Amino acid sequence: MAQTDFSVGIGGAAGQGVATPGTLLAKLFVRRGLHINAYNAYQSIIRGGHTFLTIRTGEAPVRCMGDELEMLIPLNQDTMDRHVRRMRPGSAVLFDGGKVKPEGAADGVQLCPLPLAQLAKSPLHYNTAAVAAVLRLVGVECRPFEEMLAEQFERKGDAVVAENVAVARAGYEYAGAHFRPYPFALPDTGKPLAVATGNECLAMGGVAAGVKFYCAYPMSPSTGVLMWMARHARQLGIMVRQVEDEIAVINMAIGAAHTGCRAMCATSGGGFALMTEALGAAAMMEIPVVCINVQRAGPATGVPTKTEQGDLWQVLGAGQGDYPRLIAAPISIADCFHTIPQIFNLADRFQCPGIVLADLLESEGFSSLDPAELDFNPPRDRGELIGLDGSPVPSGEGYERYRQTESGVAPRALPGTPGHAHVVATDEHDERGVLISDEFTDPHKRQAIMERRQRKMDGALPLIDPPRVAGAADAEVTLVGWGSTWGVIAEAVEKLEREGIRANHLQVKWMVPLHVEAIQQALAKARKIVIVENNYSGQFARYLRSETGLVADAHIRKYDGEPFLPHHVVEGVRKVLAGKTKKYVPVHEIRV
Amino acid sequence: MAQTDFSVGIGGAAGQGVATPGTLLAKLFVRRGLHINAYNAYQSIIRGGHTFLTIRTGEAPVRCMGDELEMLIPLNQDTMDRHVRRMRPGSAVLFDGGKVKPEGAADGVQLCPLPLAQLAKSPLHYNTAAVAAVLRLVGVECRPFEEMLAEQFERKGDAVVAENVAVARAGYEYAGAHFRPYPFALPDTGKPLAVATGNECLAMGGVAAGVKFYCAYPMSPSTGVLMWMARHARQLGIMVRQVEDEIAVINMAIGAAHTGCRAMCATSGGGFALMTEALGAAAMMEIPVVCINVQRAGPATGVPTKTEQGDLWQVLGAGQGDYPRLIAAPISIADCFHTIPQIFNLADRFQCPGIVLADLLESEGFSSLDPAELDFNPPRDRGELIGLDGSPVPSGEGYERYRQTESGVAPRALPGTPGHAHVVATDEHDERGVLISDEFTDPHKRQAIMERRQRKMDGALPLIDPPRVAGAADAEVTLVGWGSTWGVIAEAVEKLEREGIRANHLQVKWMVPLHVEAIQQALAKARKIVIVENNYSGQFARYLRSETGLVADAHIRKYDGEPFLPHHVVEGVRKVLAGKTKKYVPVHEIRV
Amino acid sequence: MAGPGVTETRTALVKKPRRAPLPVKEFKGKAEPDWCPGCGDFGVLNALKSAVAELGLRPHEVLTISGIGCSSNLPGYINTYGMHTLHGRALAVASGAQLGNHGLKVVVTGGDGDGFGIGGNHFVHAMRRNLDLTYIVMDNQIYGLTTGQVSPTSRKGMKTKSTPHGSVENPVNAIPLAIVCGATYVARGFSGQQKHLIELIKGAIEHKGFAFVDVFSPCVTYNKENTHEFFKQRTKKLEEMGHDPADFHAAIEKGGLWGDVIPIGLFYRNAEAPALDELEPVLAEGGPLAHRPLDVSDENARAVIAELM
Amino acid sequence: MAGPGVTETRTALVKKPRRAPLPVKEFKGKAEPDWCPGCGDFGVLNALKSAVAELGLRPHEVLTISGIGCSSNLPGYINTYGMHTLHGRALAVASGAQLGNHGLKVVVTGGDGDGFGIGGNHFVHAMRRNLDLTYIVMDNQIYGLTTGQVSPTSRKGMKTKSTPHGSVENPVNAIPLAIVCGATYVARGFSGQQKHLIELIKGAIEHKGFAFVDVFSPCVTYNKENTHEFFKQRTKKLEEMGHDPADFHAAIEKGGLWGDVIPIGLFYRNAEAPALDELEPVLAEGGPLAHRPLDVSDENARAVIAELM
Ligand SMILES: Cc1ncc(C[n+]2csc(CCOP(=O)(O)OP(=O)(O)O)c2C)c(N)n1
Ligand SMILES: Cc1ncc(C[n+]2csc(CCOP(=O)(O)OP(=O)(O)O)c2C)c(N)n1
Ligand code: SF4
Ligand code: SF4
Ligand SMILES: [Mg+2]
Ligand SMILES: [Mg+2]
Repeated sequence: MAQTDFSVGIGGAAGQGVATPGTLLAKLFVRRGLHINAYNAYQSIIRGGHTFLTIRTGEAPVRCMGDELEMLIPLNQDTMDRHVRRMRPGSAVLFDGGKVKPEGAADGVQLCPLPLAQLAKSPLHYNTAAVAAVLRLVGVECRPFEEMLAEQFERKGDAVVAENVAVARAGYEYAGAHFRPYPFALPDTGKPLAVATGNECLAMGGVAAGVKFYCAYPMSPSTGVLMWMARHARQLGIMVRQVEDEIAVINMAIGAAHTGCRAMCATSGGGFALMTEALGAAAMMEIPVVCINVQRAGPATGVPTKTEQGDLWQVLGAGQGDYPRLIAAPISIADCFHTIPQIFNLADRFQCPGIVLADLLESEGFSSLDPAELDFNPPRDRGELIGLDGSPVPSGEGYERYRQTESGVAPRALPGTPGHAHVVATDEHDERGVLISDEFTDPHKRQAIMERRQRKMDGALPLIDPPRVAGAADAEVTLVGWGSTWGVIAEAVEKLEREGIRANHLQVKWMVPLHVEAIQQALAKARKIVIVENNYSGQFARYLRSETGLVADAHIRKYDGEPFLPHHVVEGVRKVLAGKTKKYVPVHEIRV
Repeated sequence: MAQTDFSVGIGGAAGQGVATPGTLLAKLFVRRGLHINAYNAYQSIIRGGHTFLTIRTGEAPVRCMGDELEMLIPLNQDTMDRHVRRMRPGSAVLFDGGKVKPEGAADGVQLCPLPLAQLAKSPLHYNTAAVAAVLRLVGVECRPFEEMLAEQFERKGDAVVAENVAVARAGYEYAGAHFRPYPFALPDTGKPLAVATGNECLAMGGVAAGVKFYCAYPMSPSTGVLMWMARHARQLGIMVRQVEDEIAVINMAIGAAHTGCRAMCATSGGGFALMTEALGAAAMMEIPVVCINVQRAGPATGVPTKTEQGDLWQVLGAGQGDYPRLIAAPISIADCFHTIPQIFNLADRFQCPGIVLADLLESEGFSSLDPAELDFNPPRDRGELIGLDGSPVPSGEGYERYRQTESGVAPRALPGTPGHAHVVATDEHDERGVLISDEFTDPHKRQAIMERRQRKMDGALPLIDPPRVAGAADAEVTLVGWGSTWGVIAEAVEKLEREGIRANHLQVKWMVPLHVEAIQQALAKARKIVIVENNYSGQFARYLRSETGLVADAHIRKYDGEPFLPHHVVEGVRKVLAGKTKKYVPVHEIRV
Repeated sequence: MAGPGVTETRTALVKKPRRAPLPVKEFKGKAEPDWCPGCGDFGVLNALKSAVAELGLRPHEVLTISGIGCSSNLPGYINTYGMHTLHGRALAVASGAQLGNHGLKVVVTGGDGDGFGIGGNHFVHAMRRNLDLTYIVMDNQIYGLTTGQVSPTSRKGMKTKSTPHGSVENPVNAIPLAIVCGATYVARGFSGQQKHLIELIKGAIEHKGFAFVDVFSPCVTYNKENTHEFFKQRTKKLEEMGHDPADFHAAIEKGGLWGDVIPIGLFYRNAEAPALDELEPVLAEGGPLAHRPLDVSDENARAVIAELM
Repeated sequence: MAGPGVTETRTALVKKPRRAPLPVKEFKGKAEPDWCPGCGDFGVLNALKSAVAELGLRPHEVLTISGIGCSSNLPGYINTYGMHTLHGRALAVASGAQLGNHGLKVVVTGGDGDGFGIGGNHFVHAMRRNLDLTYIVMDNQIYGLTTGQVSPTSRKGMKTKSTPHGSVENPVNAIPLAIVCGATYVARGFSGQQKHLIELIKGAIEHKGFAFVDVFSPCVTYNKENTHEFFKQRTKKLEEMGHDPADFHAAIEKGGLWGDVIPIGLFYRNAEAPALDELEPVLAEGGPLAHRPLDVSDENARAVIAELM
């Protein structure tokens, strides 16, 4: 039997609560052990405008929101008008029959008007009725939903629970009586999954890394990390602080990191810009600190609620001068979780800042996760530390914080450790931490120190998995992406395969250090390289060329604030293979 | 007759006043119509350490400080000890015989102890005696120096003048009586020149551009611009402000620029890091503003008084997202002057920020300038402006600040202009300036707006001179540099020629927009490309590769805080041609 | 000077005849406010529009500058020149704009986070310089646009999305802060008190020097503590409390009150202190900098070159 | 807790027996100060070394954090742990460090430009949080390291390299500012009054909460107005003026004086206000964060995952 692949889109004005039915459905799906991937195309606006949430589910892992909807739930007329024409025969449109009029639906699209005012006494319960109706149409029993409502309203007393359950049943029954269910039923795999947003994964990744100090200044689309951290601070023993600005954020994190805490912060591009000076300072003082930049559409304030991969050059050029830094772009929501402990281990080991380059697609999207994969005690490498509680403290005789070593790394004594007092400085300094800038400048020393610091990255590279090509070795076309586009490109590759176009796929996660040779080898035999990225100028393509000399044959780019859908990539590849273009920019179907 | 090429090095501890005799000699030279180039290797330290000023002079333009000294003036023993061994036969060492002992001088080096305590009553006059002695040795009459002293001390009265003149004469005569003059005499070309530091040139370039608003926060090595501006503010009618931090600096400059002023600011890498967010904002609001980043050795606070070309990637990646910006790296001290009006014209015309990437070598060095080339009223292009005083104001009916145009540029109405009220915003906005981020997001609009903004750079490129290869077309090796290294590379090319190695030279000034095709063509026939730059990671080489695909055959790099000397480049080329290395890093002779 | 802005000396300013008021609708902006229904910011927008209209200012004479936040969207909703700058940077941009063309009336608007959080340093320094700006903060004790995190004016104990167990920090006390920093007109309004607020804003715009108006402007969506009702019950006009705005120490004391009575009105005014543009000799004559010719006189060029020779 | 820093509750702190003083030479740093002969900063360095020595603190228990400036070179000259951070960022880094290991004594040192100029926002916010820090500003009314530009504390009219015709701005008045911002120990010293300064610094270090000590520390090279002599003639001890450091308004008033008499001493103290680390429940038990184990208990892991299912 074919695998289930079911997508539902819920749209309305901001403030209409698109998220509520979305969250309910997501939970119901994952509790059945179904995978999901969801994306909420929302806006800064508090009320009005147009937001649209897509949830896609199936037995197999779902890597992106996909191209098509099996079900549309327009909460207002505007959503109906924008989207109904895109619904294919066999799909269904579920709406408040008393409020929204369907017009322009294709033949074979089932129109399902729910008489919400009849089914529920209060508009507060409309979502409940609608969700129940969805369940009926996808052949899922109502009981799990009733249980969920019971959990949710437990604290409000039996009457409230009963009322909600009654509305659910009414919606369920009405749908059974009046609408035609889909020809398939959503299965229950028997292995319940978890669901989380990318922001939650980043926060939980911090927990898994052992973060003890988190500070931030709110900035969409990274604020979710702060809010998760704040909610769990006391339970998990994490110091969480919102402070005056992003400059304070990064500097406080550096201060806490210097005392020995694993310290983390998150922001978006504008806040990151303000942190760049301090990241260089962390590198100079050799203090490991992790900073997450959740990219949104720029430049400047830009489009705060829209996605983009537009900050690669910003992080590559963050701060003056050359200094060692780690930069990783997680390739999925789940990878947001795993990337944090990974980068902390490297940052601790090489005593330098780590930058995580996520984006709104990941941070505000949500995905199913296998709970078994959420390892909250992954391997932790603190690097060479002196004075960490419990560890034996040497005498300190002759201790040099910045000793010249082959690896470039020297042991880091934590403040408070007897016998190891030293100064860490943002001015250039010698082995003991004494300034050479003010005291006495010596070009030979300076040269050796620069080389030592930079040398650290040589040690980091072998600890990072090299990117590998997925798919057929003899593909006609190799799609290259970085960071969050992994899922959509992977799906595009499958779609192309179905169209008879053999494609394979290289996704790069670690920007610095970059596996130059591995990438060169991986792409050496590629017949046509097409780089896919969510920005205007081809930031990754240009960076890849700068480091590896690889010149792509063509590019697929998007910079309209919305993420790629698989068919954008497919169409781009088709155009490229047909020789029609070397740069394809898809036109986004208005969903928002 | 061979051209004069005379270099003198003056060294001592900070606070010993190395600069005073340096400035006097520089003025004396340029007043004779001789060219000069000077570099002061100094330190943050206020007292102590080691500073060393090199002045080189000759009839022909002097492009860098050169490799050799004809004269050494050690003001303390430390300087003597460090430098005397590097003096060649035929050179001279002039020093305070009562204080400094010469040791280790090669045969043929003339030792010239001056009995300063006898020649001058007060140590305040030691410099006067020493300068006079130099003049005697280089066959220059004393009178112009006496006149200079008279000018300098005029305000202090005749007695002081007389005292100084007497000391000068004593030094002059003592040198005549006891030391052997050089076998040449410094000529007087009869065409007096001017002398200025790069910082002064940047400031005066601002004046020539018509800057009306200058603000800054002090930061070495850019503070000279602020100090020059502050001194001349009232005379020239320029608003000069020192404000609370660099974030305020750039934002105030943007505010002033928006009202119609040409507004400028200068800083170094750390301050620039703090400005990056606002530069993106200027691009988004489409306000022309010019920001100078005078690079110093990084990362972080780094070595504040040492030079480096380490901020190229910082300016390329300044701020989140893709946006149009102009980036120029002046290739000499004189070019610092000319670059400012050039970039203002482009910034005004294309309504975007302009970034000037100078460095300490230029900013703190000084050079002779032909006064005729200091055009304070160069062509000025304000771009399309509405409401500038005196210009006729259209009705404003249907005015759209951000109209979609072919060039990407739409006329800019200045605040205060009747009928044209509009909002400029850092959020994405439509033609009228109305936010599309909060109001209503439309991916198609967003895409078109991004394309319009970026399109502006297409118009800028043809207005910029493409870089050209200087020297033999059939050279064995092509040296490629950028920014401040023009002079030292040009001289290295000549030195190589003398050694029988045919080299030519491409110096790139404009980083953005980059003349990709012109550079590709210029280098298409190059037999061996060697990129010379003053940083660790080859920031320009990597950028050049990212934009043009050109891969250099070898690199000459330096990141010890000191600038290249011609022989560093020559040695590097020799090693590269001999196949000994693909990356040559010279070891700086300790001069500092 | 025929430029759009005209230099006015303090005397001229004081003597200037009152202009005829304009209809408020002249100030209707290009976009409709997208604030939540009931948001306090509507009241501030209306008061500002009324104030400029009543003062007879014409739209092109006013430059409204904001940062980023719900409140900072204001320039889009008023028909004047506007700049919607970066989060926290409105006062810095405004400082440059005011000095660039000191003939403009520069009004700065924004939120408590924008002004006292990330923008705190510009706030402190713009005040000590006594720049001729009107600064209106829509103080809702919360970060509205980012959906409800703690703000520098959130009271201790307040539960927000970033302090779910209650904030443990003392708030910034903006009024005493402004007074000791050197603002020369320091007032507080409540968006629920339109007439009073209009007068405070008019006074601020007419004041030559830094005029700060902190306005309680409730966020109905994310601040459930400091509501319209909360302020309605507590705010009391200083004019009714016998307060003398010339009394520095009393102003600080009154500014620190926060309890059953929270004073609104004019806390402090110093009409004598010269504004920065009055002290800056470069502005003494020649009109707004923005409209001066760029040419360098031969005399000046020669003088500058002479120094180098 | 066997960690190098130990959590101390307010009571424990107060009850803690006085430690035997250490010899001052124990605090001699790795480098010799490179300050100009006669620089006021020597006196501040000596006073700080004496203060920590007299309090019996051991070098490894103290973390001295500075920004960038002549004065900010101090950490290199004292044998404690040190961080020589970025210009203006010392207080932010220190805030993180103090919360990261609240068993350390964190002393922040720097200049007037560093602290009140570029660092102004951190200054304002660190004080309202009442972080347990000692903040010593070597206030020379000038930018020393960058060779003599105007500073936020330069007096109006002062000629500097960036204001060659005299500054036209009012200076920041740090003492009243600190008081209204919420600092709980606010003092001013003079580097020429060693004993007095040592006592002020000792008091600051022993104070639980934000202790600010503004120190007149003349720059002999670039400030020819506010010289040692200038301060010697004008400074007068508050202790001799009958000032009560509990009196908020008197403290602000005294802090504003600048003339023939310029008060030094303890302006204001509030010994009752809890410091941030005392208010933060996460620190209530378990010792310094920096030394807590990173492992996540199964219970916590399960609870977090359960929320997602
Ligand atoms: C540098 C930067 N950091 C953070 C943000 C995100 N941000 C936008 S508005 C805002 C705070 C809004 O609060 P406030 O200024 O009080 O305005 P309100 O929305 O409450 O009116 C923040 C943190 C940003 N735009 N830029
Ligand atoms: C971001 C940044 N801007 C500017 C500077 C340059 N800078 C170094 S120290 C300093 C000011 C020094 O003044 P102050 O803090 O008063 O210390 P002082 O030297 O007088 O002791 C400045 C502007 C810098 N290092 N970093
Ligand atoms: S979120 Fe709050 S501040 Fe923002 S518009 Fe709504 S009510 Fe106003
Ligand atoms: S320049 Fe001034 S502050 Fe700096 S060391 Fe010298 S005297 Fe002290
Ligand atoms: Mg607010
Ligand atoms: Mg100072």
